[in-house]
Amino acid sequence: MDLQYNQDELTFQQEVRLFLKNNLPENLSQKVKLGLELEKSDFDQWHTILNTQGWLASHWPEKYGGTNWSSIERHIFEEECCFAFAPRIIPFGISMLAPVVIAFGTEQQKQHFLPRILNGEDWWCQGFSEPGAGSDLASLKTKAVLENGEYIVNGQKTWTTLGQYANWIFCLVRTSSDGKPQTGISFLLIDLSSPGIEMKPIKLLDGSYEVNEVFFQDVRVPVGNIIGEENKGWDYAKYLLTYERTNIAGVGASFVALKQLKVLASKIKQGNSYLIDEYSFASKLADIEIRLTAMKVMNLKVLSLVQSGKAPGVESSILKIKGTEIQQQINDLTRQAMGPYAPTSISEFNNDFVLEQSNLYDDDNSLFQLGSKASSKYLNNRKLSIFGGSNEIQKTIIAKQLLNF
Amino acid sequence: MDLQYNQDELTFQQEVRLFLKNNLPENLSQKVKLGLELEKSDFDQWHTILNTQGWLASHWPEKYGGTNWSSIERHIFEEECCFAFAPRIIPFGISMLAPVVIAFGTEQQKQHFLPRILNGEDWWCQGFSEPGAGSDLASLKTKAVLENGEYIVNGQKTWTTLGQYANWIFCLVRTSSDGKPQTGISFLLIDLSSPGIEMKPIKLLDGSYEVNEVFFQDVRVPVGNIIGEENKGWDYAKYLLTYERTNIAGVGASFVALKQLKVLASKIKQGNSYLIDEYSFASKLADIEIRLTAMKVMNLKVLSLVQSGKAPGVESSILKIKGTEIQQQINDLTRQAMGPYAPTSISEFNNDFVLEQSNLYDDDNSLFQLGSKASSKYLNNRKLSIFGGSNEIQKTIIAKQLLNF
Amino acid sequence: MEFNYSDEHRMLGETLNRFFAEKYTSQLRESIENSAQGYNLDVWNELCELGMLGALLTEQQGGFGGMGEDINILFQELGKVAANEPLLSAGILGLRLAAELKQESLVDEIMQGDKQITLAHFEPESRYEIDVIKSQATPTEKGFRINGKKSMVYGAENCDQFFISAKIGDSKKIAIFLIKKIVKGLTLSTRKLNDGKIVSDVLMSNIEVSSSSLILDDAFDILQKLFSLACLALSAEALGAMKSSKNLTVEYMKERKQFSRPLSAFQVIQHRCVEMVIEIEQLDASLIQAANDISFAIHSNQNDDWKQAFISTASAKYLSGVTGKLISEESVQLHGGIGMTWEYPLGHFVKRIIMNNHQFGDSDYHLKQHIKMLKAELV
Amino acid sequence: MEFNYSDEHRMLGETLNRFFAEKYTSQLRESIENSAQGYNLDVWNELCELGMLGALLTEQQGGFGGMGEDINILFQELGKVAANEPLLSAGILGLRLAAELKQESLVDEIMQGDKQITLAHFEPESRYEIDVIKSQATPTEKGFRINGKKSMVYGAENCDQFFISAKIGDSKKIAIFLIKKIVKGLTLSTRKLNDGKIVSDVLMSNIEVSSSSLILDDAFDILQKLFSLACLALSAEALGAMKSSKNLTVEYMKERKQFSRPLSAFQVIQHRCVEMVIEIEQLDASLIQAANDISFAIHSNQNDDWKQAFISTASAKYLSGVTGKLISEESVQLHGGIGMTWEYPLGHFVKRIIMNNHQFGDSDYHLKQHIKMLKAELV
Repeated sequence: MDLQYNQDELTFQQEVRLFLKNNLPENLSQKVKLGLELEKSDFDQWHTILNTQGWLASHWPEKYGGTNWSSIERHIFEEECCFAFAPRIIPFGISMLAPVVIAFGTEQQKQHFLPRILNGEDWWCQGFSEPGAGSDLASLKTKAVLENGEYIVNGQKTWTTLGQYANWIFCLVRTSSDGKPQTGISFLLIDLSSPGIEMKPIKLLDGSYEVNEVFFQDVRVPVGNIIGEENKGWDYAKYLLTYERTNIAGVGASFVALKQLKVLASKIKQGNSYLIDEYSFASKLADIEIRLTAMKVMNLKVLSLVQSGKAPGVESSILKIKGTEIQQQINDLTRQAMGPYAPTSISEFNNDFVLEQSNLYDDDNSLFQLGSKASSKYLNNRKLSIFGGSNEIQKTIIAKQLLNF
Repeated sequence: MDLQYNQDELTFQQEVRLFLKNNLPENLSQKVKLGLELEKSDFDQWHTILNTQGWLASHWPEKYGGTNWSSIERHIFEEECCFAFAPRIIPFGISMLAPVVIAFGTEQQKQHFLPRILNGEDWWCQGFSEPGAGSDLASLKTKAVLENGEYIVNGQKTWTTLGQYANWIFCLVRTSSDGKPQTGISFLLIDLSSPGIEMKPIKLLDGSYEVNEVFFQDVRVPVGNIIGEENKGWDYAKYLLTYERTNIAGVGASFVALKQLKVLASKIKQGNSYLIDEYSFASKLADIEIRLTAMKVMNLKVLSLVQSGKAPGVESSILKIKGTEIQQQINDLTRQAMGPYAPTSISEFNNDFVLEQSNLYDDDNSLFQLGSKASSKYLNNRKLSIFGGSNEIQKTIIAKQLLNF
Repeated sequence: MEFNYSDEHRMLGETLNRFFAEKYTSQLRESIENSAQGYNLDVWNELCELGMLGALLTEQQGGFGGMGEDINILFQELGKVAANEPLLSAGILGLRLAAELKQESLVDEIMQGDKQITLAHFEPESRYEIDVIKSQATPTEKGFRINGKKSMVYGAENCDQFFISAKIGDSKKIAIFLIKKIVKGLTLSTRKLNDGKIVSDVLMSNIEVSSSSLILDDAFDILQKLFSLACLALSAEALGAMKSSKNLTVEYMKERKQFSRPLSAFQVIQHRCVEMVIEIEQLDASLIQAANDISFAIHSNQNDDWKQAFISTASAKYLSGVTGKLISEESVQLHGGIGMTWEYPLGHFVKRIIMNNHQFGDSDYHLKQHIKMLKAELV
Repeated sequence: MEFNYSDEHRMLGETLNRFFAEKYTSQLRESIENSAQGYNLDVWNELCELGMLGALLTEQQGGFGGMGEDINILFQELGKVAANEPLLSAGILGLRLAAELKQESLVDEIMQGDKQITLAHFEPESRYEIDVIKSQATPTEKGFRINGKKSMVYGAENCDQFFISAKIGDSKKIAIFLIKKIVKGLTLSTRKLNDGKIVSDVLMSNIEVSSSSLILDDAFDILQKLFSLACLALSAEALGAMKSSKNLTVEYMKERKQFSRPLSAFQVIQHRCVEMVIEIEQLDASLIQAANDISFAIHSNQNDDWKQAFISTASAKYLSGVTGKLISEESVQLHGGIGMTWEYPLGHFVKRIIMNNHQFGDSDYHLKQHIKMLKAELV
């Protein structure tokens, strides 16, 4: 048992740091640091830089353009990216669809889609959830009927994150209503420029737009766009959901957010002292830090499982629950830190103006800025415990699989 | 809306205070104050004093020896008794059985049993729970078969509080197994001196003895000892459980315990300052005080319902949940207050020795005493949220009755 | 002891309930989101015409209420629809303060709906402390020259005049001035909030005012009492919004099916809804106590009674923060995705609940106040 | 990075697990409740014969372990059966301290099971503060005269000698003396605890000792490091007991039926059991970190590494208090009545968990330590 990185791991860490120092554009890291919204072009820019280095899809097999990093090395890479305020890698193509294509796709699908994911030609989004289905995915109703070598798709998907940037969507659709609900589902790739598709934004309670509804009316999809076998889509989706969830806890991002909060709390005046001197505040901060440090170790434990060839099962569910709880607690405490400034609205501010501030925390205007972000982020991130399989569903899974209840 | 007592209520309060000042023996109030165990003779002494004054069974109809106090007056009486460290009135005969006898008993049962409850000839205990039944009361198995004018009772009851002091027990027994489980239950009064009864103490995790198992083997009970009709016992038990639950929250007792805790915290040294100066401790204390004050008002609201002739329904469940939570929190915080002294065992100490201490909190020995009580009480009072219908059962009741879930 | 509300109080609640239920459609809310004032002018005018501002003043002050119960009832109804009308900023901080400061003619003008005023008090470094005030009023020949900065003044843009607090010369006392909005040296920097309300920074740079602008040279006591009314109002408004959130959640649990059963059939959902109900009951009780103690103190005007009222309002504000966080987060979580959307009404309640905790002291602040008073009592 | 335990560590855990599982019958526990020592002498002797005390010392000190991992593994196994054997009081506070103080001959005697010693340090007013020590050692011609009072010394009655802490003359340094139990002026006042262990007050009234009794005149650093081992041990022991509590609860939920279904079929029970599992996982992780940091600091013996180890053990002790309260209370609540009884094993685990929180600092104390270090880091 030794939680310290060994010499090889430290060397790798240095390599990643150097790369980030030389290649991560400051306009991107500044935006991330200030919690500003990133646009499509920002993500594209970063993806391209990583792809040039060969590090965009680090977990893919080497023959398709991946690395052969160990799971510890992948962890180090992710951690360093967080510490350097790099944009996150958008997972829909790289971490969600690609593993499914690699495992179950035809050679033609692999040749066609994988390079386009890497070079940014395709931006994928996910079409799993439906209105009224929620965490009960298997009850989905969007139908695909095979007619003359084409599936005719009718129905509606929802909570499609960043669908506004996408040109392709991977969907679960019902191709049969025989047997158990899970058995009649297929996994379909759909070109969003096909006639009959409408993408409608959903405004969230904090005023932000990031999820969408997608409507399908008689959309024609070539039969070659199905993954694997018809009616086996549920298996592929399960594979997707359990695959590559080692970063699900968001440990690195939480450490960064906590660090920012600490600095903030040591700068916010409270009468003649500082917020950090208030025991009520400091105790919540310390409690989070202690739990986050424990979660780091829980995460390492899962990594070591993966390293030794085991697929994480309920461990992912535990990390998902704890990870989202901690992120939400940090968001909540950041909002509290802002005190009277917390209610400021996001819409009034100008990104460029914020970026001009030389020191983030030095004047009231930047306090306003952070306050704005803090309460929007608090509200927005209530989603973390709902989406991706609600924390309640995760608990039920753990009860069944781990406790045999 | 006016939460202050009016002039009549204040006059009544003065009357109660004067009575307690003149009639509550100091040996009893001292024991209560120090949290020592009371014996049967202590309870009997106090019951006799109250009965002489005509205040023992204040909620009974006047013709049986009750008062005609309003529910506010009853509340004032209970509150003042707590503040004066009077022993509690043992409820089994006076508040549990008697209302059932008065509502559903024969004239003969009333004439026989009620006076004996008042004058202390009979000490009642309760025989409802059974091993394996828990909060699912209706699944009880103890059987009573009618044979020649006598019920032959076989089975086992458990969690019978203070059964060691009792000479009578009121039981729910199964007299029929037709229909729904609730419909075949009868309400039987059993003389504990009958052959075939064994009362066995249950040692609790803190080392205390207060609950018992009761075994019935071919116990013969005269048919005249049944309350009301055969197989209607469930209705009577429900009446018993909803009757007279206005004091369920234990507000008065909690205020007293909190007050003691505050004094304790202002006396316990913590390096060069006192425990009360620790924000972590003070904040928990303040939180409890705030919730307890709110519960006082919730309790008054129920009293005012009762005053206007309405029977409290889910309100009792809410008070039960909140009341036990707060008592447990006070016990928990008292234990925490004791710091390193908390683990001391109860068995080593001598009651007389404690009573000799002139000032409760002035020396280490009394700290030991309190520490002892504090952690035993913490452990022992985990029962509060389990017994009397677990808090989980109460929540399910509220969901069904109030929310129509 | 009398636990029921008087007929007048019951009527006040019912009138407001009917009024707001009718007015607060989703169109109205959309119009408010896009309005300059941050609320609906017609609704406000009708409220004034209905005489509802009178509920904020005692009979002596020319109203028909002004007690703890009036504020509790009025603001709970506001909260139940998450209304944006400025009954706190223009009502309590403007009208009621004017009455406390015995500005009768100003009170008349406001009551007639002719003008709005508010109080600009807190500053960038105050956070939630009443007495951390750095604005300076320097005596001049004609009156005073005022410099300073006031933060997060709700609805300032809608006012004609402000009460502002400042310290005169070296004095440690907090004085109150009445100043015009349009005056040389005063700048408003205004933004819109998450819930559509507007808020301003007020910069005062060498404002010259006459000596008659000084209304009171030592206003701490008045402010402390006024802020306890404000705390009660904010807690009551949050409670109203919590009740609506809880009701929406309970109803949605019955409608919405998952795994072929309504969510309300799941035991975890049942218990979590019940926990919401219980915590709301507890907060309701805490507010009844605070309202009662405020009324008692207003009647007696004894220091000890006001002290008790401060303890009770601190308790209520603390509990409204803690309970509000629970109710908001649980309501959204139990709703699932739909609870995250702008279109569904839950979000408005959630925002009101959470944001009220950030005005006049959050739960940490008020718990600390409670602890101070608890310790003072033990000495 | 290597996440798996070495073969030696795995064997240590397995050996102890088998040993305790076999020994700790209900009869053994009953015999301990009635024993004068507060533990079982045979079990203790066998543990010594098995060489288990060697796990508490580093190789340099004559043992085969003594690292964070050894303590974590050893004490978790102790906790899993709620064993009473004095591996903390006689092991860490006696043997390990003797080794840290380089008392080789003492170490040998203890290792052979010939004698027990422990440390009497905390005093009535210390609560959990290491440095609140008022015991006085006054220099005399022959040595020292010691006065003072030590509180809650676990297992004192079983020892032949004590390390005691005192301040010499006006010095602020904490010195350590080695004194005999049977000596004029020393009185033990001993009582039994809830869990059968024994604890004593040690009164020192004009005890005369020779100058060779003074072992170290400035022992703060050694004590601080020793106490971080003690905190790890107590947290690990509590964690072991939590795992057993949780397992008992999970099994009972499957067996016990209510309303014709096993309790494990109720969703509320499922989620609450899962929450216990998750919190235990989290604590386990926290202890792995603390053990790792302690081992690292022992190896490097750098101040910065010890500082990190103190932070990690404070974190772990804090979390073990908070988690322990949850696990104890939930285990009892989910069991219902049976969980309240003496006969059912749950109670022993619950008492061990709760009472460990009251030694060497409770969760509030350790959170405060964490905050101090967190703030120091920010400056």
